[in-house]
Amino acid sequence: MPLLEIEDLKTYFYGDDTVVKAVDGITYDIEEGETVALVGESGCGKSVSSLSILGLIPSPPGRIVDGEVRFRGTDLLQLSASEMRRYRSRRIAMVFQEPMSSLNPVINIETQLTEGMMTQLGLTKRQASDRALELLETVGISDPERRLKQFPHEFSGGMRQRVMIAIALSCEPDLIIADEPTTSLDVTIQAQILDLMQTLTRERGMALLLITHNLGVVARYVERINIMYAGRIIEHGSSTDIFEKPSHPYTVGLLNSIPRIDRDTRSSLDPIPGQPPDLSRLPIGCHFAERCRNVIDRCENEYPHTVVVEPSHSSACWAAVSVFSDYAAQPSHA
Amino acid sequence: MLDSRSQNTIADEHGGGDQTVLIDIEDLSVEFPVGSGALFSRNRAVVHAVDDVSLTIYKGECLGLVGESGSGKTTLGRAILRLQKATRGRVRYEGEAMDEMGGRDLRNLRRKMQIIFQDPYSSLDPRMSAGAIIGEGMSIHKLAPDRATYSRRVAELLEMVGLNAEMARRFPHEFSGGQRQRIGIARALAVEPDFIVCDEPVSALDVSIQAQILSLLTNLQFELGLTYLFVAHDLSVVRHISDRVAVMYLGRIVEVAPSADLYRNPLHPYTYALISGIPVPDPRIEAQRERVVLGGEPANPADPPTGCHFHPRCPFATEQCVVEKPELREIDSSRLVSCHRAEELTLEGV
Amino acid sequence: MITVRDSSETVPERTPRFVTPAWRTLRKHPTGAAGLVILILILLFILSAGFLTPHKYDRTLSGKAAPMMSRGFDDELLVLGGDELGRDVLTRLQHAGRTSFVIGLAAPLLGVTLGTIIGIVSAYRGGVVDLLVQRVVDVLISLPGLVLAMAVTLALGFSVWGVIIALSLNVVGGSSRVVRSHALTQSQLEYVQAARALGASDLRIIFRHLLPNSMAVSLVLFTVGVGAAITAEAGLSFLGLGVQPPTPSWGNMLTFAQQYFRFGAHIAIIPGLTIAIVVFAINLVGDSLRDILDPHLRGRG
Amino acid sequence: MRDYIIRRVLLLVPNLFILATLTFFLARVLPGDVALGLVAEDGSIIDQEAVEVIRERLGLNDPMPVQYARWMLQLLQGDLGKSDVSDISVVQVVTETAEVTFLLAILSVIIGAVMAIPFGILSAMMRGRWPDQVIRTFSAVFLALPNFWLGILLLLALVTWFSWSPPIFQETFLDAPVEQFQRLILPSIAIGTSFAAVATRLTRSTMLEVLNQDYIRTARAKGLFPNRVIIRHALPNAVLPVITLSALLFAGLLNGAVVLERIFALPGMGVEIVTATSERDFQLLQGLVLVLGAFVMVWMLLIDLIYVALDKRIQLE
Repeated sequence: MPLLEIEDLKTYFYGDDTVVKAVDGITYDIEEGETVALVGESGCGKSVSSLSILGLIPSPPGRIVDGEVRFRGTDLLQLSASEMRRYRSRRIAMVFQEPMSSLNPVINIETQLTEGMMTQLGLTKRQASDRALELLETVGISDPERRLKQFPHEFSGGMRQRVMIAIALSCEPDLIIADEPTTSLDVTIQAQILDLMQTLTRERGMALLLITHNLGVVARYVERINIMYAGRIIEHGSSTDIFEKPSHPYTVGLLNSIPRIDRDTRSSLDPIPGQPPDLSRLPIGCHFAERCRNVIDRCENEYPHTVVVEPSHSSACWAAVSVFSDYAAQPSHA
Repeated sequence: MLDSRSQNTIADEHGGGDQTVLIDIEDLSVEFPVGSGALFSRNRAVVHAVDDVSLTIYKGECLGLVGESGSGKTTLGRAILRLQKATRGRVRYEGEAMDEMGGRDLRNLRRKMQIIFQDPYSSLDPRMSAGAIIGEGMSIHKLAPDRATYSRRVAELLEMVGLNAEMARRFPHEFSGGQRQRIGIARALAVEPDFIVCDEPVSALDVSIQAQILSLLTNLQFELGLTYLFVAHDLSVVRHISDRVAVMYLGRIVEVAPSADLYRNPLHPYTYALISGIPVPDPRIEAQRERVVLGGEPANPADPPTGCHFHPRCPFATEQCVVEKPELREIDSSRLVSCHRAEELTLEGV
Repeated sequence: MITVRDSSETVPERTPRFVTPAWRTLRKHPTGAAGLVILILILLFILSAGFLTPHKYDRTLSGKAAPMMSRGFDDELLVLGGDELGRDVLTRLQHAGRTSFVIGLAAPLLGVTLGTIIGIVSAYRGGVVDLLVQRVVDVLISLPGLVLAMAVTLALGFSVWGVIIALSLNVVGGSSRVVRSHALTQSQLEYVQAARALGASDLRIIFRHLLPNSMAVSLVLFTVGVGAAITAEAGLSFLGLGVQPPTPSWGNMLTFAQQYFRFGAHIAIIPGLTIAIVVFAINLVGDSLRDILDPHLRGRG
Repeated sequence: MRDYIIRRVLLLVPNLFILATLTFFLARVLPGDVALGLVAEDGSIIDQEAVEVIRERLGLNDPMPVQYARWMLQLLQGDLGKSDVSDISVVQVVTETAEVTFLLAILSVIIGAVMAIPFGILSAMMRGRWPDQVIRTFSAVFLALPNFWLGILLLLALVTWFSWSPPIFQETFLDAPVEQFQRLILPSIAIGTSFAAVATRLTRSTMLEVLNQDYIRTARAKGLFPNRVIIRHALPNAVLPVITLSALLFAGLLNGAVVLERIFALPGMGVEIVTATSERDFQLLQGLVLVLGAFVMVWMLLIDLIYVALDKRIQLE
């Protein structure tokens, strides 16, 4: 049994007279100890889907409309608020995008680090403080005794993200969800943080769900990738599948849009034209049809079924197979 | 300090033919006072946002300027346009010293030099229509003799950046981030500049939109014969648009090189770290890449390390690096680096 | 620093900023609409002074504090009763309203206009000018408005204009501070930098960019100011230091309320209630206006 | 942070200087000669000779700079001059009346905050539900009530229904704290409610804003009990702006005090100011305005310092 299974999850946001279908029926799973990525551009619903797992959607206006989130077989969506609370950080912990704003500015690091352990693990203040000290060392913060007494503003962005990681690790969860953990950090710090997360989760046998807009980051760290577009997962596969045999036109477009440090021609970028659709006025057919080069009549009228390209690789595109062959035919990718 | 004049003569390796200097920056420094107590403390603390920078920008090229936050790259870009007052040093535009210019001359020169901003939200006046935003430069410099010419020109510009002429009447909040960025580009182009500072124009955008804007900027450069200073924090973006790249760290230029050379064979350990910090979107290549993950954080610009600013994070630092500030020196005809050990190290790029 | 926004790349629905049909705005802000209706009714009431009742505001028609719906000496109907001198309260209320509204609108208009100009110039010029201007503003802010107003009306005379100028001074300090901090944020935004890069003069930046973008703030300050000015005028007049009898004002109608309360509670209740209703309605409109104009709620979605 | 505090305290000096200058000119630019007013007030015929005598006595015939220098010098020695009318020293008037006024203002702030913070938080937590609607309606209503009117109504209600009348006595707070408190409580409530109305709205909106912050999401993601999230994480951040508000509105509260003293017959500075104004006693008015202004400045400084102590973020700036 996978550690976490998400099935047909739908989270909508209700406005005055609009419904924003931020997450519109997504299905994926994570095995014990595995690193999985959820990739998509801003506004595609990837963060909303991760917040839905732990019931952290701001409600109102958000509401989980349908679907199941099974953690070792238990559907988290059916739990009462207090049962759900016990899963947070004890089973599933989160690391957020903005280390600047994710820590409480008026509470010291020690309290922010120990309170979770005291609540979830029933540790005494003393025990929790001792562990907090170890955790800070583990995440590579020097002089932890002094640092514990400090406040978030006394830490740099990278250091705060390390604190966030320490908080996430503190209750020894089975899964860590990292929502764009490095997006607001400098390039050289990004590498530090991602390496740190990878090492620590591997050592402890924790699963890691890495949510990011940067397909490049994913290549180095994850085993499986889910690509999201306009509220749905449009392609899923192993890292090699996605990078070498992309079978959805959006994935191909994304790959061609990434500026690559290892290519030097000045105009090797081949951007996707147009803009993503408005999530409150989604088309009936494929959400990507409007921007797609491989579009056929059917795409406009009917949302594509998931086509299994290979056993571990699927794509929600009517033309999945031909997309890949087109991609392979382009000399720059051969 | 290398005389910037001499850069003029060495320039030319990659472009073929003579290159004329468009902008010449000489020992430029920008300092900011820090701390509210600055008023009363005896030694006013200052941040050297830009610290004695000399740099040459050639006509028709795109010079990439790369650095992490706090490196002073944005301040340098603005100081060139005199949007930011320089503490010391000078900037010459086609040989004329800008700092000696006042009011009218400066305003005329501003027609020649424009800027595109990072934030597509705050860079457009929310109370003005797209047309008015684009046309403002034309009104200031009286470039349109009559209303009809003005509207026609606005329509042309909108189309030039990939928008529709009818969009002129819309307000910024009716556009998406990418479209706003296009309006910002049209605004800069309206006064027919020769030189544009692109201040992280794509870093707030999504990957697919980023690629659209990068392509647009590249095409415009060729069509209109523009010169760019392209400021970015990301070496991979810069690679796709720049002929030469300058790398900044804590207010100083640490390396300048033609694009291809810099990526293949970085000379400064910091450049090397920046390159290896960027993942290649290909798991096979990624698995084979050798890389260095820097320890530590960029230092506080208000209290920079002694000697070479980079020494506390540098895996190759020696005693000399702690004590002695490395000068930006010529390594070969087209490359400059400020590292004591540049010749001894062999750093592999991508 | 990289900033990635959570807003999607999609194009927002097309809704021109100031062209939204008025009725839609009103429907979306029912409380503001209610406030507006109350204000219009009250204005009509005030403007009908001289038509609605046959009485003069300064004529004694009955005994002290005649009760509501009572008859005067000549059998006139006093709908809201008589005041401490037996004058028709209803008629006085209408005439007093004129004074209150003239002062209530003029004082903040003057004050906010001045405050806006001072705030923007102070923010944009910065340096020594800003430092000095802000010290004076510090002082203005630390003086209790009513006390300052007393001193100033004393100087200018207890006339409507004296009160207007005195009360506008209260508004100048606070509004210039708010506008300054707003303009300071605005002037650091990139669109102002862009205008400078285009070669725009200081005046152009102030009048084409900073001023239009501060208008929303000033407008909200103005509505808040109207309520405050009406209350402050009432306070001054109540103390006998504002509009002088026999000219009625909602404030001076209350001056003798305490002594004559035993004869009829309406003397104390009616003028105060009127002020409260007017200020309440203005606040409702002001709140909705703030919602409509608040840049945080707009644009970025 | 030390620099910030020093800077903030030092700013008091130019501010007080400007305040003193302003009050000086406020009294001098007034048309209608001080002496004229004085003589007329006495009911005597305006006699040029008498006017001259008074002008001479008050030093009004000296050139403006001389008067200004004298005013400043006196101030530095803690001398606010003498009342033009009664010949009592202004400092004495201030010492006799300041306590009531300041206590009234401070008590109003406390009452206002005590009402506002819990209601504001409740309102935010129950957003859109009936307690929120009720609290918002009440705060909108109380915001519109002129506090002097509320004071009149309160007093009249007590007088009518309970035949109560405000105690009149001369002791200071230290001598008779209970009585003083009893005497001040009603006017403080009248003033405090309008402060509470503003503060409730502010607390509600900052609380809502705080509840949307990333760090609240972090706290919830840790699996903390909801009470802890609210009390430990949200509350301290939501209350900070209310503290600032109490500085901004303090001068306004003193307005209320001035009027309420009159209604409740309290021997405070407000009553003196009203009397001084109606008697055209410029010297006294000037002194009282100066003291009130200085008091507000000191209060604002204190609030600022408290804010700095509470909000750790400021320390670095």
